[in-house]
Amino acid sequence: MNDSIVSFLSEFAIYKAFVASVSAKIGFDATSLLTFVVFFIAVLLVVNVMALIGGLGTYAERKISADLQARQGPNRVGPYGILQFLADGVKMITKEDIIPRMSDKFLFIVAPLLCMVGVFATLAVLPFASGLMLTDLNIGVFYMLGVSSLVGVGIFLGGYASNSKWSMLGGMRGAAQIISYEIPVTLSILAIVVLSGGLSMKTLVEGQLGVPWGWNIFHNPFTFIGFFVFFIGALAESNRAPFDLPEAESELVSGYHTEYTGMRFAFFALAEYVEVFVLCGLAAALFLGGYLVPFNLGKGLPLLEQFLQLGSFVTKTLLLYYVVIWVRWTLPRLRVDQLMTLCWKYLTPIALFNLIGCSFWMYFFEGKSLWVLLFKSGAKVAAGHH
Amino acid sequence: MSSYNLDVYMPVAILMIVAALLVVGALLVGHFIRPHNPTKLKYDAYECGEAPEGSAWSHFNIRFYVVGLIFIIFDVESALMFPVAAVFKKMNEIGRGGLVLVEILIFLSVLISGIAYCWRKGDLDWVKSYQAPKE
Amino acid sequence: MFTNILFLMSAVLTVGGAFAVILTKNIMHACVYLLSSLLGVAGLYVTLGADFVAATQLVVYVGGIVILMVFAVLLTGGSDAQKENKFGLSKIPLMGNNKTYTIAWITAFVVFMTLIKIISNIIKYYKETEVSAYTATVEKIGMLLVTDHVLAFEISSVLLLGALVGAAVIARPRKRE
Amino acid sequence: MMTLSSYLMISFILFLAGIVVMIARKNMIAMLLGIELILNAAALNFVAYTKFVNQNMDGHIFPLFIIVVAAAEAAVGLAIVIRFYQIKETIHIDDATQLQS
Repeated sequence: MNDSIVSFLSEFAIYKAFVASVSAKIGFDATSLLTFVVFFIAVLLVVNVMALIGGLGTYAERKISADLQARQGPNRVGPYGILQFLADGVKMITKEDIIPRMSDKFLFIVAPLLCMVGVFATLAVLPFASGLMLTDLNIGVFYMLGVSSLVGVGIFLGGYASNSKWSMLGGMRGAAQIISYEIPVTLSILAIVVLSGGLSMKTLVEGQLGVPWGWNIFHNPFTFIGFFVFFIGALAESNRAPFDLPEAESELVSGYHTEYTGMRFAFFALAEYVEVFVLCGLAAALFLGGYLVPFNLGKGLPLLEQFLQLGSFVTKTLLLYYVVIWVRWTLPRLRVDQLMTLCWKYLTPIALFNLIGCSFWMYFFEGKSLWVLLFKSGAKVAAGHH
Repeated sequence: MSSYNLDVYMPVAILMIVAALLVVGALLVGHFIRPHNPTKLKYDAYECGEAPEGSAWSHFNIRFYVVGLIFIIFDVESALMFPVAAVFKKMNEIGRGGLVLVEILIFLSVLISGIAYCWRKGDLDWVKSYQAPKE
Repeated sequence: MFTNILFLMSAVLTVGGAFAVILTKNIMHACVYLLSSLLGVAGLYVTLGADFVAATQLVVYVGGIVILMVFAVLLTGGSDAQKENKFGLSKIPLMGNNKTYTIAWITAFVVFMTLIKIISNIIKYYKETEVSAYTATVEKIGMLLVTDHVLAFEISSVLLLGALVGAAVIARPRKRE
Repeated sequence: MMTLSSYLMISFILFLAGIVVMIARKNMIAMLLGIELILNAAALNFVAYTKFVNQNMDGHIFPLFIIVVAAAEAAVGLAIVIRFYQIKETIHIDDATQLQS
């Protein structure tokens, strides 16, 4: 059931006609060549949109934090300061690129590369809309976990390579925080996989209903707690908000990327903002019904349906993005030991409890959601979710 | 030669290559635009102003290794649990859900006893202030 | 067509990473090259249609074991080698000098000769069978893990428990007198 | 290009690289790196045979358990190396001569 954006496009007559005409023109059958071209254009589109979102993330962060503190954010560059991130980009490119003398030159260069590859590779599986997702691997969520663990290695090497005590400590703490918070995130994803019975993103999203009471978050009490465990874990995994100890300005002088200047620092920052978007997207897809539109509006016409689904996915993700930025300016930063105790003594046991709870729920109620059991069991026999 | 269609993985490969090219490209573009006047001071590690002394690779607390250890054990556990969790719904529909439930419970209880042991023995609590290992 | 390109890329990454692990003098670089070699092997699993094993390789090896290795390198004094041991004899450098490398290459050559003998028979008697189309493996692995290989599944949790407890006991900073 | 022999060649090279790394290095952690390479070579062979010879899924289950055992082994091995370093201040293999530290 592996379909992707290409198989979605090939359902349209126009695309088939186009393929036929091209293959006629260049002799041999051009489907595989055209799949590559379509994939390449789709990837370039997604990467540019993500870079834009990363840039706008910094702008949004400044504007929202200003709004929370009743002051005005950047408003000089462009209307309402919207072009601020472009100005930052230009500044980043033209700043001098310094590699500290004592540092390990090879690792200094590889670290941002690992971070960027780790974050951008997860975009292949993010479910923007039922047809518009780049590819629907049937190991979707598990692939995402595997690739996003590259970021932890990248951050650690970034800290280790720049050979200053501050960045060393920052890199070490950053890696320890990322890998320890990956456990609650993985266990809450497992709970959702138990309920929807499949690893590919499409089955995880289609297992829910468009209407809010059909979402996974209200499926049963365990997934309700699971959403908050996932969200806290996602916050900690992208070094955000109350858990941004590795780059704690006051103590570690911006932690692991102290020594990075100019463009290299921009990669770490871009990777972080895109990772926040990807994790918010994952939370929206797994718990808040992803791209499903309430009452499946626009069922008939495919193009309208795709845009509605894309809109529903992006609004949910941006709402979570707003919460992430909002949390950053309201909660104080955690100390290292509070950070670790929160993870190992509170989040992991709760996540394990949720997983066992979901398995029992799956067995006793055959995976039917709370709403179906309470309201629909009597009158209409609801066949699970479909 | 093989009727093997792996086009589903094409975006993964393209994304990784495009990310790498983005990094290398931006650095190359910047290389020509950027000023380049290395002064000795500029190239030292940043020590809030003082001159850096000694290499940074000093002793580290063993706590970090215990965290990595517990992480990898639970990572492997989740790697094994994913296929079983993915199949639970299908097995439940054909009436064998109880068997899978029991297997999952045994698997999890053994690992929960592991983390309970580490909790009890105090491996999980993080030392407040940074002390070098006592011995 | 894309499969061959993917195969070539992952093969180059694997073999290049493996040789780089041999040639580097710095242990941290060796860990990074091991990481690239393991990524290549994950790519090879994908070309072989084993998508779940490729994802497990990514999650466990690349996300877990390499981080453990890097932590261990840091906890044992980074990548600067010690020259003298307590008897004052100058030790063979940590990352090996020409003498150890020659011995290594000789053993590798001996093993190479024996294995070539075995592999040449395999390749001679292997008939090209029809290659099956690409199918999803997660459900099949899940079904097998739950039905036929239940014992292995449960015993591996006991194995993980043993590894966890053992390594935790060893790595605990002892309050020695 | 993707035949069984090419996969055997690659796992063969990985196996040899693992042997050379283990023998040429005196650093304990470098030896553990060699072990990881050899384990990967073995797992690669299993998966290659599943695709080219017979299609039953045992060829996928066994590499899964190879990875599980390799993770457990790496965890314990590195714990021993770190404990050895804390006692003897060195991770040179020639100093690990007595059984009792």
